[in-house]
Amino acid sequence: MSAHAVAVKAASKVFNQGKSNEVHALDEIDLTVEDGEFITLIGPSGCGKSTLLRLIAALTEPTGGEVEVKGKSAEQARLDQDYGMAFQRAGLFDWRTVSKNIELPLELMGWSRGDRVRRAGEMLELVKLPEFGGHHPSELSGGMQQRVAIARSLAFSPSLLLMDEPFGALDEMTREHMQDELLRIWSETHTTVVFVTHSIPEAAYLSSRVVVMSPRPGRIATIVDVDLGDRSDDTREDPAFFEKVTEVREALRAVESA
Amino acid sequence: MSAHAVAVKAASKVFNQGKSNEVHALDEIDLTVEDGEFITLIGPSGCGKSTLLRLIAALTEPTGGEVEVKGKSAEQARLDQDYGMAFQRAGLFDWRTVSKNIELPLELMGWSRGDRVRRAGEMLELVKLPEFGGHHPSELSGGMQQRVAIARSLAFSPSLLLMDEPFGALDEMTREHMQDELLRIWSETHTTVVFVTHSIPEAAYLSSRVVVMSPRPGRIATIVDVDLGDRSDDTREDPAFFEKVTEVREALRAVESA
Amino acid sequence: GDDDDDGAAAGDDAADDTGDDEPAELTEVALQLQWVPQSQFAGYFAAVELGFYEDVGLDVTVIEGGVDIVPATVLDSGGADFAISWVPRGLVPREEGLNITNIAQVFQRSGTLQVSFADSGINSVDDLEGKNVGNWGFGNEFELFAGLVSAGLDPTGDVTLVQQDFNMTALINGDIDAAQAMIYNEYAQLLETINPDTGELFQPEDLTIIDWNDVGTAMLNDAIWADADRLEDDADYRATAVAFVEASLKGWAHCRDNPQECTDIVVGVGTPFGGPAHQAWMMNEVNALIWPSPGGVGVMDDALYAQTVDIATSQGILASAPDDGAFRTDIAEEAVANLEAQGIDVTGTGFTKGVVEIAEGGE
Amino acid sequence: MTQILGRLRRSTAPVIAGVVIVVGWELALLILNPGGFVLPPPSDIIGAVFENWSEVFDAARNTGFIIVTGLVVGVLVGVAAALLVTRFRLANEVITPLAVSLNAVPIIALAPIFNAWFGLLSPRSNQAIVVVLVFFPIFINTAKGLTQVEPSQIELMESYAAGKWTITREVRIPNAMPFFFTALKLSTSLAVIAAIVAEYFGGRQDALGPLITQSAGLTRYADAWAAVLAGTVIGGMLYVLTGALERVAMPWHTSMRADQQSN
Amino acid sequence: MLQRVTRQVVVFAVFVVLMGFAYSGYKAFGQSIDDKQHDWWAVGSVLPRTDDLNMPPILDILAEFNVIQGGTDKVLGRLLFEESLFTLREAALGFAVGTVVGMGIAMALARSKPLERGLLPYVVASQTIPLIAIAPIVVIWGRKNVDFMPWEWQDWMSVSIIATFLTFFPVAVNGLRGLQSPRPENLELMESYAASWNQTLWRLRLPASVPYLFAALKIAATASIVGAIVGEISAGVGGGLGRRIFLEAQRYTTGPERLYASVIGSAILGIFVFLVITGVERLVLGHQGREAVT
Ligand SMILES: Nc1ncnc2c1ncn2[C@@H]1O[C@H](COP(=O)(O)OP(=O)(O)OP(=O)(O)O)[C@@H](O)[C@H]1O
Ligand SMILES: Nc1ncnc2c1ncn2[C@@H]1O[C@H](COP(=O)(O)OP(=O)(O)OP(=O)(O)O)[C@@H](O)[C@H]1O
Ligand SMILES: [Mg+2]
Ligand SMILES: [Mg+2]
Repeated sequence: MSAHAVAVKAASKVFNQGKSNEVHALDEIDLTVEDGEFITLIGPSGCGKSTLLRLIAALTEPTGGEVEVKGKSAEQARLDQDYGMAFQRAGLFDWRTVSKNIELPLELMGWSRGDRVRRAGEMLELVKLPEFGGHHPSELSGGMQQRVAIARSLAFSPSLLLMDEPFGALDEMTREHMQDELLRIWSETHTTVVFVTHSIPEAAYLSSRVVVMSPRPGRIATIVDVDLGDRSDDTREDPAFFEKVTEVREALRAVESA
Repeated sequence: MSAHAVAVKAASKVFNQGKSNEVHALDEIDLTVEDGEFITLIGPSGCGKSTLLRLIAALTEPTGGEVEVKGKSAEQARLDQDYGMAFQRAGLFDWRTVSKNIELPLELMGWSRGDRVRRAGEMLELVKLPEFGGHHPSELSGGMQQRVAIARSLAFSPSLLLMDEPFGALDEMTREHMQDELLRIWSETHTTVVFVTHSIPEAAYLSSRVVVMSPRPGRIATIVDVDLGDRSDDTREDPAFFEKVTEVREALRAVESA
Repeated sequence: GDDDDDGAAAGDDAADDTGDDEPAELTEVALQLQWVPQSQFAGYFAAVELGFYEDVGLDVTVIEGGVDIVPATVLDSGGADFAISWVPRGLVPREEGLNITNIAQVFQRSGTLQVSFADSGINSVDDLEGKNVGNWGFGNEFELFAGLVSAGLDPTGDVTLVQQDFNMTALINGDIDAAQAMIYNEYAQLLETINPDTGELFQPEDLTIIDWNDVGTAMLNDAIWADADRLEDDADYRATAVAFVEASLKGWAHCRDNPQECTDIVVGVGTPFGGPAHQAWMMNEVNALIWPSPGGVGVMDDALYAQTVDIATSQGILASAPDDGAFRTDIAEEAVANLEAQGIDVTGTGFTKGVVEIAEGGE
Repeated sequence: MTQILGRLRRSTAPVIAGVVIVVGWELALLILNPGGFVLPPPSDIIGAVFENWSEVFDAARNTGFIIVTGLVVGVLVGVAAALLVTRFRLANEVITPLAVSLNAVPIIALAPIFNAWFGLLSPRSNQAIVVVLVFFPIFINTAKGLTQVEPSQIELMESYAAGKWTITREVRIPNAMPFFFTALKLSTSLAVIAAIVAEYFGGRQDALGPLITQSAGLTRYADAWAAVLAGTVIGGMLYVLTGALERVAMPWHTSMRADQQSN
Repeated sequence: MLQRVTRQVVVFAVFVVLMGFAYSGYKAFGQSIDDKQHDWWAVGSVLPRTDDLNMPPILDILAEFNVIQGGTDKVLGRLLFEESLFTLREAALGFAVGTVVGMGIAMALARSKPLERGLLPYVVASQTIPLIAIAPIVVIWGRKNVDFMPWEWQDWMSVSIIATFLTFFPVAVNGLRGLQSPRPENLELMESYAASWNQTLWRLRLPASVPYLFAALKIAATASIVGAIVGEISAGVGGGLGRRIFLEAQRYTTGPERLYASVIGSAILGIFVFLVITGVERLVLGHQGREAVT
């Protein structure tokens, strides 16, 4: 009986097995994520980051090995709604107001109306958009939409947050701002985060550990431990930070040239 | 009679002038670009980077001031096909093969078939895709498409290259790779480049000068001179590089908070 | 649906109870017309409006026809209790397996003409050779085909058959040389139209007509049809049929004697061919197709029936001559007897066709 | 080889569904026995096709001529109008909403008028109905394809100092191809309906429209449905032909689609 | 917004007037050729005939709206308005039923891929069946077999069913597109909430399909009018624009203006229902800040 937030054990994933277009997306992945950790997956395009995240979310099944989330099977965790999820595109529903978007998972979990409204209010406070509850997503900027998406993924207080390039579509300044917001929320809510990104500085800035993956078939190449203490604006200009950036880059280079 | 590659003189651009949705996109921009320079425009979203680039390309007219390219009016330069252009999305034509895409500007300039085919071959060599000439763009990865777009913009050897976030859609490793390619081509062909980007490291890595713009109305806030010598992989891990990154970030911060 | 098999059970009572103090319960009857309301059906509308049906215990709903509505099918499928249909258009479905039967042959003559302009030189069937000959199809073409054959012409080779529009424009435009026309409708329409060459209405002299009654290939037109199975199995339905035919014929006799009143009734129920003059013309011509009826109105004329069947079989319209059940005269005869008992003239021996003013547009 | 197998497998579902529909139809009529003969069982319809083969075939050929010629003219006019409209900004702003609302006019109502205009006997009156009915979807879709081009692609061409016509030829027309073919597929079935309904209002008698109405008028419903089937077959053939044309005209597009299908 | 609408109305009006002039101009041209006995083969073959019987003068057509029709005490304009209401009722029912049926088919096909593969071709093929072939079936079955309904079957409802045959199709096809329009990550989001198929349908697929649905409804509204008109011609119901058009076609020879006027009436009705749906679309989508699809 493990207390790991996530335990991926020798998990493999082959798409279109046996067909001419077979893809070996993941090969014997072993990874454990501790409670409260912030873990980042980075690697070249197509190396299987999203696939690994989706295995953890039980949105797809491993073709080998197994995935445990909070000590139970990933599928059970999905059914128990143990995690929240956010994607590159905010993926808000245009036809729902911001509040209603945040209430969506709560509705599906059968919360009462009053509870839902109250929680949506709290979440909007958390992401600093209290006055936008009644707006439709199209009235919000990209960064604000992404914040709503995060609020939605946190609304039912999952202890695990899975994020697939959530800031990929934002411009650099907005992105840095969102990173700080996410770290603040993370430290306030003590959530475990598994975060996929393409950006080396983002990975280095956010995580406690950076998992560097190699492609074809997707494997874990290196894990870079990061310990930059409390992040602030200064961290981004800190030589220690640049060092970690370089370390991750080197690891990626090695993966690419292999 | 100036020998500047580009001379923007007190240029302003107001969209929808006099209407309720008037936008003051650019205000009294002064900028000269010397022959052989690599200049980067950076700034928050909506500050007018693309508009400035399109003024230089004479794809839109200034509402005030003037723009000269190679000592003549921008419009004349456009008609003389003095510059090549590349956009964020590769913008290749699906219905043409890779070779035919590169040949497009040559066709329009009335090159003979033989010359076109030969030049397309050379260009494919330059961007390291010699065997893909007969493929359709949809069969190529994003990075490969972007390389074809660059080949296309260089095919008729323009002495000025205008690029609007050409690497915005690529993942970080591919992006760094493309940056190196571009610098190689730039130094080989002695082209002048005006380059729009959102990425601070990209701006710092590529340019001889980084033009930092402020929004509403778009103005030039600061110009950061960069002199990192010949770039190589090591440059990205060089403290001097991090310094420039920090300098550009600080300039942007200042612009944002203003 | 409108039909109500069980409702017919009240028929007997209704017929018997007419004298009672209590208002009798009326039997509901649905009548399917072959076309839209117009004087062609004046007798039925008159019987509704003047209460003839009510007098015999019937509550009749008249259902108008449409292009794709085949009265025989509606009748057979139970969509109506009785239907008005031309004889060939009843016999063919019968051969196809619809068990319907002709219970009253109202029209004793055919109203179908082939009309041409006088200057086209078409004076007889022979002259149609090599011409564009219009017809409507829907069974209206059989008389034409038979006429052509009788003149030694091959309908599929010696003339060009044209699917005619539903008006006379194609004839005026010269698209076709001879147009099919009902004497009571389209022919009148031509006479109600201004001749662009003269600025006056077209005159009968401007036109030549081929009348199939004269050629000898006329087929029987409007008749009342009923469901043969129900007639066999359901005595109430048969009684209703007698009552229905009786009141309908009474309506026709009334229209013979009061054509203007019947025209007004038809216009009143909302004929889409609004023009009162046009309906008056139609009333007059329709009367002439019914009267005189020497054997009694509604009773099948065996000679004309034989001619109709003969043409139908020789044209391959029918594979073989219909069996005896295709028509029956007992119902009509019973109705005629009832009418005679009421002192109504059922043969119209003294009938002469009236004269009706043509008005531009039939208004 | 694998491609052919793959295509075969993909077409099994429609074939199975077709068999189920036909057998179900036949059985339903057999068991429910609704009478009225109005909807004949498939076996009767097939029988009627063979029995009246030459009549049905001639009618299908005559109506097919109207359908195909009307379709071709309608497509040409629609494309030409779309090209014209995209060349002029005002025209574009004005004519497209106009065409959309005119598309709401029940064109069928024009059939009797066209008979008067062009003559009852002339194929033109029926072709005109087909042309008008085909025109709108072709025009609207093609115009959409010609205008909904990535602005950056236009700017790229402008940066080469390319003229309007060059831009139309190199960018707008290829971009409009998928839109055009979508409309063309829709138009094939429209053309079939239009021709048959037009024939209903007059024209030559040895055509599908009269065959349907005349047979139905005499309660020979199996014959009528044999003619309906012939119309459906013409529509189906045109649809398949359009698909083949599309594959020839846009190899780049189909290659993309094949990928999507395998996912 | 208001400005744009006004602009479009004005443009439309101008266009209509221009069409009127084009019509009259061509007519005058054709007649002068006729008068001079020139032989222009195109006039009267590729181009319409121009005499008053075939192209009645515009003013006569317009005047006809105000002419009291024989046998009634109403002017044609008034009659056409009443017929329009009759047709509108048929079309509205057909539209409603067609939308429900179309959406039902779309949902079934969205639910199962093999079903989509197997049935979609037949849904498409169904549209090549001419309405005139199904009209008698519907009318007769309606009268005969629909006794189980709580209200009595009216013949105009048969016409509605015929209209349904035209309306369900665009709704089914576009509805399917709409139901399949959510991005994969949105579907995965619902899956990550362990949402059932029904929950995903109601909370994601259906709302996502709304813009597609409106695009379909615009087509369907028009189609329902066409269906009602053709149905009326076929089925013999006691009113409606279709019947009016057919009857005016029958007496065209004595009054071509009446047919033209009736066709104009049907055009107005078609455009009217189109505009109603477009208006509702703008209201609904505009409120949610969503874009219309075409
Ligand atoms: N549903 C699928 N069917 C077939 N192959 C798939 C499927 N999903 C992913 N793959 C393949 O698996 C490999 C890994 O894909 P994945 O999306 O996990 O990569 P990624 O690391 O997230 O890439 P990116 O950085 O571009 O998002 C790729 O080669 C991809 O083509
Ligand atoms: N054609 C146009 N009509 C009206 N406004 C425009 C137009 N093009 C640009 N603008 C406005 O001008 C301003 C500058 O736009 P521009 O595209 O140059 O910004 P940018 O710096 O390139 O932004 P981004 O980084 O998002 O690409 C923006 O506010 C934009 O909304
Ligand atoms: Mg991914
Ligand atoms: Mg830009």
